[in-house]
Amino acid sequence: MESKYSEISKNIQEEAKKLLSQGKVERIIGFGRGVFTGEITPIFVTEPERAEELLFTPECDMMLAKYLLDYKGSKTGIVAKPCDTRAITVYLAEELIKREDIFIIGINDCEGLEENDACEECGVRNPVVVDLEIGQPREEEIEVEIADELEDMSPEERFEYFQKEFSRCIRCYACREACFVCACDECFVDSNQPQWVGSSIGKRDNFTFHLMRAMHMAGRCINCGACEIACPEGINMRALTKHLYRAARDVFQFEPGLNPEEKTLFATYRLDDSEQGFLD
Amino acid sequence: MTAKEDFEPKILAFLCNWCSYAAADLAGSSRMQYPPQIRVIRVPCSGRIDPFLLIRAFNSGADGILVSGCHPGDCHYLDGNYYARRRFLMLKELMQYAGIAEERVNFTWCSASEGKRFAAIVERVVNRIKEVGPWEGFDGRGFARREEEMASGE
Amino acid sequence: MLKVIGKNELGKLLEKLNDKFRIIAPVIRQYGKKERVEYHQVEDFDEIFLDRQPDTPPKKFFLPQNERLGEEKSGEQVFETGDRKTLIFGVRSCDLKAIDILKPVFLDNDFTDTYFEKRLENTVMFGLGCSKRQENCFCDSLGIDPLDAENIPVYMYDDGERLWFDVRAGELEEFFADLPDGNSEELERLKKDWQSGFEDTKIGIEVPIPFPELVAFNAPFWKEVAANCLGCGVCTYYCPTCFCFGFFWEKREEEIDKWRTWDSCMFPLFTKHGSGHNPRETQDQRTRQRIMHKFSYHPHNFEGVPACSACGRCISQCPVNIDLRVILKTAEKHLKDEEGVKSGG
Amino acid sequence: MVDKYLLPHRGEIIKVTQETGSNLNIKTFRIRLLDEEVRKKFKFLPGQFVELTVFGLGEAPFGFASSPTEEDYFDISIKETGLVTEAIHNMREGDQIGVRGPYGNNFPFEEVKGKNLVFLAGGIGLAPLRSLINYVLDDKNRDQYGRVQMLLAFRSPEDMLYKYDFSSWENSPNTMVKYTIDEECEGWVHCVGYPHELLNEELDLNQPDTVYFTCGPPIMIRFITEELKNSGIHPADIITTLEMKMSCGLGKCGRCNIGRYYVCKDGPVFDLKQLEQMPAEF
Repeated sequence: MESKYSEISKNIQEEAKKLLSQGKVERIIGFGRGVFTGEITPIFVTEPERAEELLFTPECDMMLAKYLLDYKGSKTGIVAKPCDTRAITVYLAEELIKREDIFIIGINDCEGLEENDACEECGVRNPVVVDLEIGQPREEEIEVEIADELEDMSPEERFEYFQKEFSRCIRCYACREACFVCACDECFVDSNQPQWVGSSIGKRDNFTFHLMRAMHMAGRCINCGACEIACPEGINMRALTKHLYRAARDVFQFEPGLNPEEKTLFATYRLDDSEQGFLD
Repeated sequence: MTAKEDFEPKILAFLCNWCSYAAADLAGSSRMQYPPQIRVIRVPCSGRIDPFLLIRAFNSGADGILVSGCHPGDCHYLDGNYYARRRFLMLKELMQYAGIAEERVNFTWCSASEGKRFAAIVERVVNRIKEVGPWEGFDGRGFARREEEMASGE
Repeated sequence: MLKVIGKNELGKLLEKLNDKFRIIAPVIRQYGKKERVEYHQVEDFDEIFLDRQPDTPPKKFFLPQNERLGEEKSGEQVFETGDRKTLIFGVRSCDLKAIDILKPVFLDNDFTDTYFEKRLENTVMFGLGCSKRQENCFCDSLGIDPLDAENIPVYMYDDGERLWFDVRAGELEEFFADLPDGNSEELERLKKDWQSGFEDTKIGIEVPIPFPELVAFNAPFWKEVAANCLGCGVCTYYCPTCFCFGFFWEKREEEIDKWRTWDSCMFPLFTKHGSGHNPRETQDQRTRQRIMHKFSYHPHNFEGVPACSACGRCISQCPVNIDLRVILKTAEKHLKDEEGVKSGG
Repeated sequence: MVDKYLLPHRGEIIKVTQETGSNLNIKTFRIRLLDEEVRKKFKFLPGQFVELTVFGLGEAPFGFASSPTEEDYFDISIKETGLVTEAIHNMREGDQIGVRGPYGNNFPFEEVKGKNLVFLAGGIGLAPLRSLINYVLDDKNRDQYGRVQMLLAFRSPEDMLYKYDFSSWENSPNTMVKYTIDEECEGWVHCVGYPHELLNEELDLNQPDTVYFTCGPPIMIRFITEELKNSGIHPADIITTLEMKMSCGLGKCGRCNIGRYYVCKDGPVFDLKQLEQMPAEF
C-alpha cells in the first residue's frame, strides 16, 4: 500500500515538473503537507522546483476541482481523483470552465479515501476526463450500492432525525464552500432581496437552509462526501443529497458528472418524464 | 381527530397565468363551490416557480402547497412545465425524505377550461391537508409562538 | 490553598458545587464518525473528559451564537442568565486568556455591553493547566502560560491520576476544606516537567505585534496564504476571541424581538453595502482582514494584546487545514525583511 | 447618547419631504422622539449618525441632515436603495420608527471657528453637510466663522436636494453658493461639469486658513481630494465622512472596521491625513 502511494506521488511530481518547466501549464493544483500540522492541504505549485511538494495519499479528501474556478482563463493543471474529474465534468457541462484551460492529471484505480464514507458508495474508480493518467486503470467494474441508512425510519422518525442533526448546525457554510457544486456568483444564503432563509441558527432556519441546499444540489451532486468531511459539527447533511442522487438515477436514469456532453438534470426534460406522486 | 378536521389550513396555491389561474377564474365565475382556504399566487408559468419558494412557504407557516400548471404539451411557453415537472418531482422526493408529510406537497395540471376539475382538486388538497393536521414548522413548535429557548449557549 | 484528589473522587466535589452552580464541563459527544469534546451542562460527572482541549471554545457562554436582546418596540432588554451562577469547569489557559481579550471590547467605558457583562458576572471559571501541548496550539509563543492564569478563583492540574486544585478565591474555600492538602513542591516538580515538554516543542513566533499596519496590509503574501481558503466561517466561529456579530428580528404576534447572532468577516456579505459595493471583495482580502484584525488592529487599540490566544482551533477545524502558524511565520519573514530594509537601508 | 444598549427608542415621523423623484428617489424625514425625557437628553452634533429601525425588518445608519440648533426633532434624508430604505420610504407622517444613537464622531465645528469654510457636496452627500452648513449659517453662529463657499453638485436639476434652503444660504453674509450638474440642459443657468473640474475656476482656493468639507459618491471624493491636494492644500484641512456598512454603531460588531478604526465609533468623519494612513479598504 505504502509503496503504491509513494509511486503515485513520484509520478505526479515528475509529470508536474515536466509540465511546469515546459510551460504547458501555469500552475498545478495538488495536495501537499502542512509544515506544522503534517496534514494534507491543497497547494498551488507554479515553479518546477516545488513539484516535489506534491503528493497523493488516502488522506487527500478535499475536492480540488473547485479551485479551477479561481483560475479561469489561465492554463491550470490539476491532480484529480476520479471524483474530481466528475466535478470537472459537471463544470464542463455547465460551461463554467473551458476544457482547453485545464490539464487533468488523473489518478487511476482510486481505492477510496480513509475518512470518506462516500467512497464506499462510489463506482467510478478511473477518471472520467483526463489528459494524463497516473497508474494503471482499473479494468473490472465495481458493484456499489448507495446505501440508505434511514430506510427503516418512518417519515416522522426521519423528520426528528434531521431536526436533531440540523439543530447542531452553526451555519459556518463549510459544507457549501467545500462543495464543488456551490459555485453560484451569489449564494441564496447571501441574498437579502429576497431573503430566502434567515441567518439565525434557529431550528427552523437551519432546516430550511439544509433543504434548500439539498434542492439546489439535485442533479449536480455527485455524492463525493466533501460536505460531510468539511462539516466541523459532524452533521449528516449528505443523507438528503444522497437521496436525491438516488432519485435522479432511479427516476430519470441520470447521474451527473459522467458525460460532459450531457445536460444537467434540470437543464433538460423528456416528454415522458415521470409524474409519480402528482395529483391526477 | 376532530381537532384536526376543525382546523382551517393555510394553503399556498401557485397557479400559472395561462391555464390554472384561468381555471380558478372559471370555477369562480361559474359559481362552483370550493373550499376557501387557498391563497392564490399567480405566476407566469409553472416553470417560473423556484422550488425555494415552496420550501420557504413551509418556513413561513403554510400548512401545505398546491402548484398547478398547464397540462404537459399545453404550456403557453411551449415547455416551461416540462422543466417544472422534473423539479417538482425532485422536490417532492426531498420533502418526503425529510419527513414532511407528502399530503402537504401537491402538484397537478389544470387547463383553462377545467374549472370543475380545479374546484375538485382544491377540495381534495384541503382534505388531504386537514387529514395530516396543522404544520408545526421545521422546529415543531408551531407558528406565532414565543421562541424562548431558541438559543442561549446551552 | 493547594488540594489534591484522585480523579475518581471528582464527582463528590462537583456534587457539592452543583447546589450553587450550574456546572458546564467538557464531555465527549459522538456524531456519526466524529468524536468531539464539547462544553455542556453536566449532570453525570463521570462524563467529564479532561484529557484534551475541547473542540469548541467556551465563548458561547459569554456570547451565545443567538442571543435575544429584548423586545424592540417597548425597548425592554432581556437577560437570560438563569437562577444559579454558571461554573465552567476545566477551562484551559488559552480560553481563559480569550475571555480576557474580549473584556475590554465589551466592557469599554463608552458602551458597556450589558449582556456580556451580566453573563461575565454570573460565571465562574476553573482553569486547567495543560500537561502537554494540544493538537495545534502555540500559546507559549504568544506569551501565554499553559500552566497558569491570572484572576482565576481555582486553577487545576491533571497529572493523569490526580487532580490538583490551586484554590485562590476565599469564597470557594469551603468546598475544598475537607480535601487532602497537596504538596506544593511535588506540584512544582510536575509543572517543571510539563513545562519542559512545551519548551521542546515551542515554535517561537517573532513577528512584531502589532504588525505595522500599512506595511503588513500592503504586503504581497496575502494572496499566497489565502490561496486555498474556501471562504467558510469555521475559523471565526471556532475562534475563542472572534466577536463580530449581526442582528436579526423575530416577530411573535405583535411583538418584535431583536436578536444578536455571530457573523464572520470571512463571509462576503459581511461588508457588502446596500449599493452593491463591497470593500472586501475577494477571499484574500477577507483573510487579510481576519489576520490583520487579530495581530495588528486589535493590539493597536488594546495595549498590544493580539486578539488570538493561540488555541489552534482554527487550524484543527479548517476543512483544508490552513495553518495560522504558517501565516504568522510568513508574516514574520516578510515583516522582518521589511524592517531590515528600513533600518539597515 | 441616551443609553438603551442596542435597542431603539421610539420616534415619530412628523414630516416627510419628497426631495427628488424622477431619477433617484430621495425623501427627507423629520423625526421626533416620542418620550419627552429621552428627547431632552438626545443631543447630536453635525457629522454624527443615527441607526433607524423599521420594526421587525431591520435597521440602517443615516447621517443627521439638520442642524442641532433646531431642537426637538431631526431630519434624515434617505435615498431608496434597499430593503430598509424602501420600507422607510413607504412610511408616512405619524408612523413610528426606531431610533438608536447618536453615534460616531462629528465634524470639527469647534476647531474650525474663525476659519474660512468650503463645502463640496455631491448628491445625497449634501445631507450630512447640511447639518453643518445650517449650524454655521445659523444667526447665532454665523459671525464665528469666516467666508463660506459651497459647490453643490447634482446629476441633473431634478436631483437637487434642499432647494428650499438655497435662498437662505445664498443670502447669508459672506457666503457664496455655486451649483453644478453633470450635463448641459435647458434652462440651467449655473455651472456644468464634475465638481473636481470646476474647483479652481469657480472657487477661491487661494485664501489662507481654509478647511474643506467634502461628501458625496466615493469616486467624487477621490477626485476632489486629489485635486485639492494638487492645489497645495494640506491633507489635514480636507475633511470627509466615510461610508461603510455600519451595524451596531458602538465599534463592536466588526463590519465597519478599517485598520485600527471602527468607522462607526472613531468616524465617520476623518480628515485626509488620517485616511492616507489607513489601509485602502473603503
